[in-house]
Amino acid sequence: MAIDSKGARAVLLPDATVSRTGARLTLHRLLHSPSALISSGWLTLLVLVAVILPPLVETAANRQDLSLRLLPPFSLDNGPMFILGADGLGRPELLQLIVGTRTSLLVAASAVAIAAVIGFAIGLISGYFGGWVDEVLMRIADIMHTIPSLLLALAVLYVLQPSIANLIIVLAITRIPVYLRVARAQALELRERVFVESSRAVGAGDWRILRTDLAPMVLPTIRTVAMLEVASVLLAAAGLSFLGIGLQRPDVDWGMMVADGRPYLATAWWVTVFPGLVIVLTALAANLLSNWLRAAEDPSQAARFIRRPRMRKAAR
Amino acid sequence: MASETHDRPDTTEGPVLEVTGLRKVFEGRHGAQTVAVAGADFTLSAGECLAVVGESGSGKSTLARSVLRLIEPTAGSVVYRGTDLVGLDKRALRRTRRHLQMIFQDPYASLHPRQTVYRLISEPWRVHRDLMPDRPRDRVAELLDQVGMPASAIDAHPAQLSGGQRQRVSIARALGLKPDVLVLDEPVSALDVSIQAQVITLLMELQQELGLSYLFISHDLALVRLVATRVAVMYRGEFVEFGPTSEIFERPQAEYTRALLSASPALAEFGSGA
Amino acid sequence: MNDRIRRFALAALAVTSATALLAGCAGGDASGSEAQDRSLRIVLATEPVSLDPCDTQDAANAQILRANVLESLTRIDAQTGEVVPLLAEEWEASDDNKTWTFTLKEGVTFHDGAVFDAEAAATAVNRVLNTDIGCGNGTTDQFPYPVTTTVIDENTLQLTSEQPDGIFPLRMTYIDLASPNTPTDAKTDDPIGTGPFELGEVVSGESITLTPFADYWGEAPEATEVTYLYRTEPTVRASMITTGEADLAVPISAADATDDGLTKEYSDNRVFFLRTQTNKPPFNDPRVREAVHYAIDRETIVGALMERSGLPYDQLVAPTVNAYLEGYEGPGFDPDKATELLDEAAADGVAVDTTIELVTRPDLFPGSDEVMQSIAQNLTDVGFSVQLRSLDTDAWLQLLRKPFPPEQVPNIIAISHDNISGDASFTFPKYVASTGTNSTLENSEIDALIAEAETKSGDERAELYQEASKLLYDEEFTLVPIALQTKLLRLAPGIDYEPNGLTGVELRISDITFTG
Amino acid sequence: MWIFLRRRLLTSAISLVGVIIVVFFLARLTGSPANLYLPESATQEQIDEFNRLNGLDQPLLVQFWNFLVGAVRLDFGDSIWQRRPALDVALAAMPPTLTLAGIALGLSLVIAIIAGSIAAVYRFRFPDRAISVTTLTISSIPDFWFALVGILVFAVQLRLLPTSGYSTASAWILPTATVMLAPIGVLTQVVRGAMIDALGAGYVQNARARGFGTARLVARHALRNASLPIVSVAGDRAAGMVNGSIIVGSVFAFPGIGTVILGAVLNRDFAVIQASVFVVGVGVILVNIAVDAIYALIDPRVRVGAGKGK
Repeated sequence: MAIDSKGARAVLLPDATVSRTGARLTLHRLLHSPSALISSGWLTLLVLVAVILPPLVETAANRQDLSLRLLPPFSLDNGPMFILGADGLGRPELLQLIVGTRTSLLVAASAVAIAAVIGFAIGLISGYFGGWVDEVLMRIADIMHTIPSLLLALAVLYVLQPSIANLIIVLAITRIPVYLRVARAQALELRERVFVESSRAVGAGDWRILRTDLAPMVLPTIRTVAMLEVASVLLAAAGLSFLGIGLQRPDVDWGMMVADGRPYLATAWWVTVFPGLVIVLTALAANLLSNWLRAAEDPSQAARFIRRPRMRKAAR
Repeated sequence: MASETHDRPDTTEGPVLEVTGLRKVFEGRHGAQTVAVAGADFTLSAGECLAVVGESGSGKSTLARSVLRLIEPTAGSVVYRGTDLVGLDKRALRRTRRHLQMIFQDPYASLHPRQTVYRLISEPWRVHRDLMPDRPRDRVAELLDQVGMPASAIDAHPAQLSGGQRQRVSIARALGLKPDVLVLDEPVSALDVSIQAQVITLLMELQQELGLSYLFISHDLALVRLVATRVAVMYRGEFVEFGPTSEIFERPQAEYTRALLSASPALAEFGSGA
Repeated sequence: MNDRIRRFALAALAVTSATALLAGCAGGDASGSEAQDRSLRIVLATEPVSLDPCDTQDAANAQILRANVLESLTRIDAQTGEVVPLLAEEWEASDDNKTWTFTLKEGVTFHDGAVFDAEAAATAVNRVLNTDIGCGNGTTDQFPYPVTTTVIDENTLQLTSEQPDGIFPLRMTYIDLASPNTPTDAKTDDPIGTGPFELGEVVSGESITLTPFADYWGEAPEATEVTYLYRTEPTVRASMITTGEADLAVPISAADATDDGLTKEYSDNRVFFLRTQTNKPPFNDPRVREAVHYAIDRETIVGALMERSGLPYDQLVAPTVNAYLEGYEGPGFDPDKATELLDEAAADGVAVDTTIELVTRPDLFPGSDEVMQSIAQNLTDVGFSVQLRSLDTDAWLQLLRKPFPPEQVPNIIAISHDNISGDASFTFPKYVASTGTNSTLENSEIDALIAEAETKSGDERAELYQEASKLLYDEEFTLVPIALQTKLLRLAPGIDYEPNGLTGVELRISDITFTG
Repeated sequence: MWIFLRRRLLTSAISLVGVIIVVFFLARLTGSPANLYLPESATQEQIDEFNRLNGLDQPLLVQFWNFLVGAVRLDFGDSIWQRRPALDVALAAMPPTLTLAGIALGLSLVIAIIAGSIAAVYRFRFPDRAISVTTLTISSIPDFWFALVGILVFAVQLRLLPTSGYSTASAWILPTATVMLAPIGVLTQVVRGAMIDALGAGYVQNARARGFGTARLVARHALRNASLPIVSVAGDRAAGMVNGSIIVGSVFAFPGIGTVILGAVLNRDFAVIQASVFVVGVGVILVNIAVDAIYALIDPRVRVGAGKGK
């Protein structure tokens, strides 16, 4: 047998075609999943609406006209903005929804982002360093997990004033433990991996290992969880509105619209059903997208999207 | 077959690495202690390939990691060209350790799955900034060529590479730091047999080209006979036999070594073939 | 508008006589219906916080025990507003209105068998007024002056107020008399009174059951058992009538009202008004306060949003309260006038563009959030810079009560105030007098009128309060009345009950009849 | 095992102490019960008197010390409103809460296991998609909205169920369904994922090769293997059900701990807030320990302690 040290030169595996970059690959996969495509389409639409429309319609949205109180939907008699009817103060439901979209998305996205970043960072550190650092951080996480979010919400909103920013703070604080646990569990497992040892062998310090080795591995999971959490946060914000400690007028979000419309559940269904429907659709879209992301990240399911000629099992 | 290598003359210019009384004891849950390395003494000269053989669980890998202080030794010293690694603070350790690099057993696990080959090989330079070449990409291509990889692999992810290719990338990554000593922890045992030979050949070529010293950890006696200048036989954390390769294979002293040799069908085959 | 109020009051009276008739008939064939199990299920908004006989004044605690389990020396006739005897047969005042002598009803026993006599009554009164157990009844609000008790004989009790008190018998409606066996050093969960019902099973968080008291001194009510349930959501309460889970739901929200005659309105003399912060700019200028009056479109807001639960209103007290000004009409809705007044004030250097907070709380009354949003829009429309703040009740109370922190943003606070007893002394000293804990006003003329009224009784007293009202409405504009509130309750078919001014605190089972 | 348990209890106790300390100060940030307890027109003197009677006039640290001294003996003080030991108030609410959470979680698990298994077996095909979309939609409904609409539809329109209450079995249906909304989506997804992994495992494939039917395969082999992640997520959800029960309590008048906490927070009944959080905390700890124990039971390979990080 001829041993040629350069023997491997020609045998790069067939799918080593590296021309397809990550982003394009994702797009390609997306196009092959109708539910993910529709979900991201819906979310994109919402973002566009939230960014573009509210400044244009805000005044009209908040204009009360008691003569149009509880105007039923699907009639153009009072102009297209009343197509979804009017609420208890005669404000156009459609425009309220549009303004609410901005608030709801802002609240959900910011709360999720803040919680994810903090939980991710603390979880990584906790899991990687272990020992007393981990003990302390996990005990703090336990504490945050056990404190009733209602009490926290009331305390924050009592000391500070109810505002979008404070609502975001409350929601973010209560959701941190979710990411913290996920990140910690992964870091705990990852720090034992050989590639971490390999990094240490080439001289990388702890922070560098955290940054370049662990973070990129945990990030996809955090991203998946974050999408899932968008739904939870939307629902949590709505729950706070229901209990009367959410946002305050003139700010408006979807949850508040549902909560405000509850006296009319039996008489004017549209006041709660439209915002409720938007919450459900958005939460569903976020959930589906999260599922899809998870599947796309998971090598055992990724086959579905990239159609490899064959699957290789890690030799162990 | 390049079967003469084990007779390669000793090119010692004084030891590169001196390991004295190296000991590693693991603390169990209830104060129970497991002695993984009972106290290893050896020197490694420039250009030499010292093999440590033994069954799995004999403490070879712990020894390899203790030498690099990837795990903290319980006692002993590891002196690299006059510097004892054991006493160094983190920063100095990292600076010194770049001269001693390690190749891990499982190339599927030792390469970060989300980094490209370029990133993997250039990463060490980001730690040791003084080693960062002016044109890192060219240097990575050079290193790839040196380990027998096509330049086109530079943007590949490990998942797109075969086991042998990955191990080559690991080697290139270590070479990028211009080390004197490579600690090879079962570098080919995770690979297909045909690929094993390619990688071993590469390692031996590199040793000659670059004058590297190898601490070669293996359970594969045939391989050890092929590559090593000296052999240490390890059993339950202790060196039971230590000497030049030919001596160990031809006149094994310790009972354990004999048992080990007779239990190796590959070696019997190899021996008969020679 | 006044017409509507009068009509409302007349309707209440007309219904009264009908109720009396019905009650009479029902009483007649009570024996015949005894075989039937006439149990009642009443759904309330909240569970009583306390079952102690001395905490029954708090609206949350009141509807179950008062008049059913516990009785007082006197009671208010819901229809006439007069104070009439209950456990007292009659009473007599000394010339200086300080000493009041009550003659007690005979043959009355408590549920635990204790005999009701002057000694027992004195013990009960003292438990409420002279112990340190923190009674909700008998606060300085209700009893501004210390009271001492003297037992004259078995059936005569003398009560002495430290200061002259023209409405002492009215104040006695606040004291529910508990059995002398009730502990006097601690609160109790076992209220033992003289009423037609005894406290039955209490399942915390779920229900309270009342069972008839066999030895009741008066006429036995029709119901043989009463179960109280609690549901926070108004919609749920109303739904329970529809589904037959309850026979009476109180209160329900306007959105759940039906027009089948089973939804009934009642007033607890409650007025919804706004209080401007008279002690702070820009509200220290009367023109700015007057502008607030003109800015709010009461007719539209109350008509559209409060529907059957309110009437647009111009005064601080309900028509049955003695400070009510017959024929008075307020400034009315005139946004142009409001803007004009603001411009005028601004021209004189008043900072009318200061941001003011419009303070409310979510549970002020059902639907109050929407009403407040409408008011905020009205105020903004005439040129105020308004920020609506819906606060937690605790935070709201801190802004309502003195002391007002100097750094506080000028505000307009929404208040819903009831005055069941019909005497202005339960409203004016608190909200109008400069010493009032909830008052931002300082007007020595009004203060003097109120102080004088406190010592008088009858028409004299009423006139003094009415004079104070006039000054308040025509010169000060501090308080901005919005609506006379009515509450709604819903009955199941087969149940009849005519609510009255006291229903909010006293739901007499004896007034409930079975028609089915 | 016992050492593990001891350690576990110790660290849990530390968390619990931390929680009640945080809650102590957090609650006091929300004001004082004096305003709410006294009539609207109460004077400052009356408020001061109330605070003195209830020990709220003392410096915060003194109050805190008194609280700690009591808490050590499990004495959280008396409820200001109910005038009985706060711990009794909290404990009385636990049986309904635990029953509701138990039933809801059990049912969610049954549904999730059936739906998730079907989805895993037919993965990427129609049943999988239908199940995913359905369960996720269910989990995306705001719970209070579902509760109110549920009452209108099932109680008022159809007259099938009572609106509220908890003394009859049928009254539990809507509250249970409401509490089940949130966990069902996650649990189904977890079951599905775990089952896909388990079905792909070597020995299951062997079994399949030996001719085991899919249903038997799923029930006997895959499920057992998939149970670890399911148990851990279910445990997490069990802890989260307290929050759900606040909504259920407020809509259906369900007398659970959620209702108690809501009432105590709104009324500033500090002692009850503290006792309730303590009781909930103990509950969460017990659930977590139970999860670990179940772990060990299901899979002896899992060395307790090295397992799930808590």
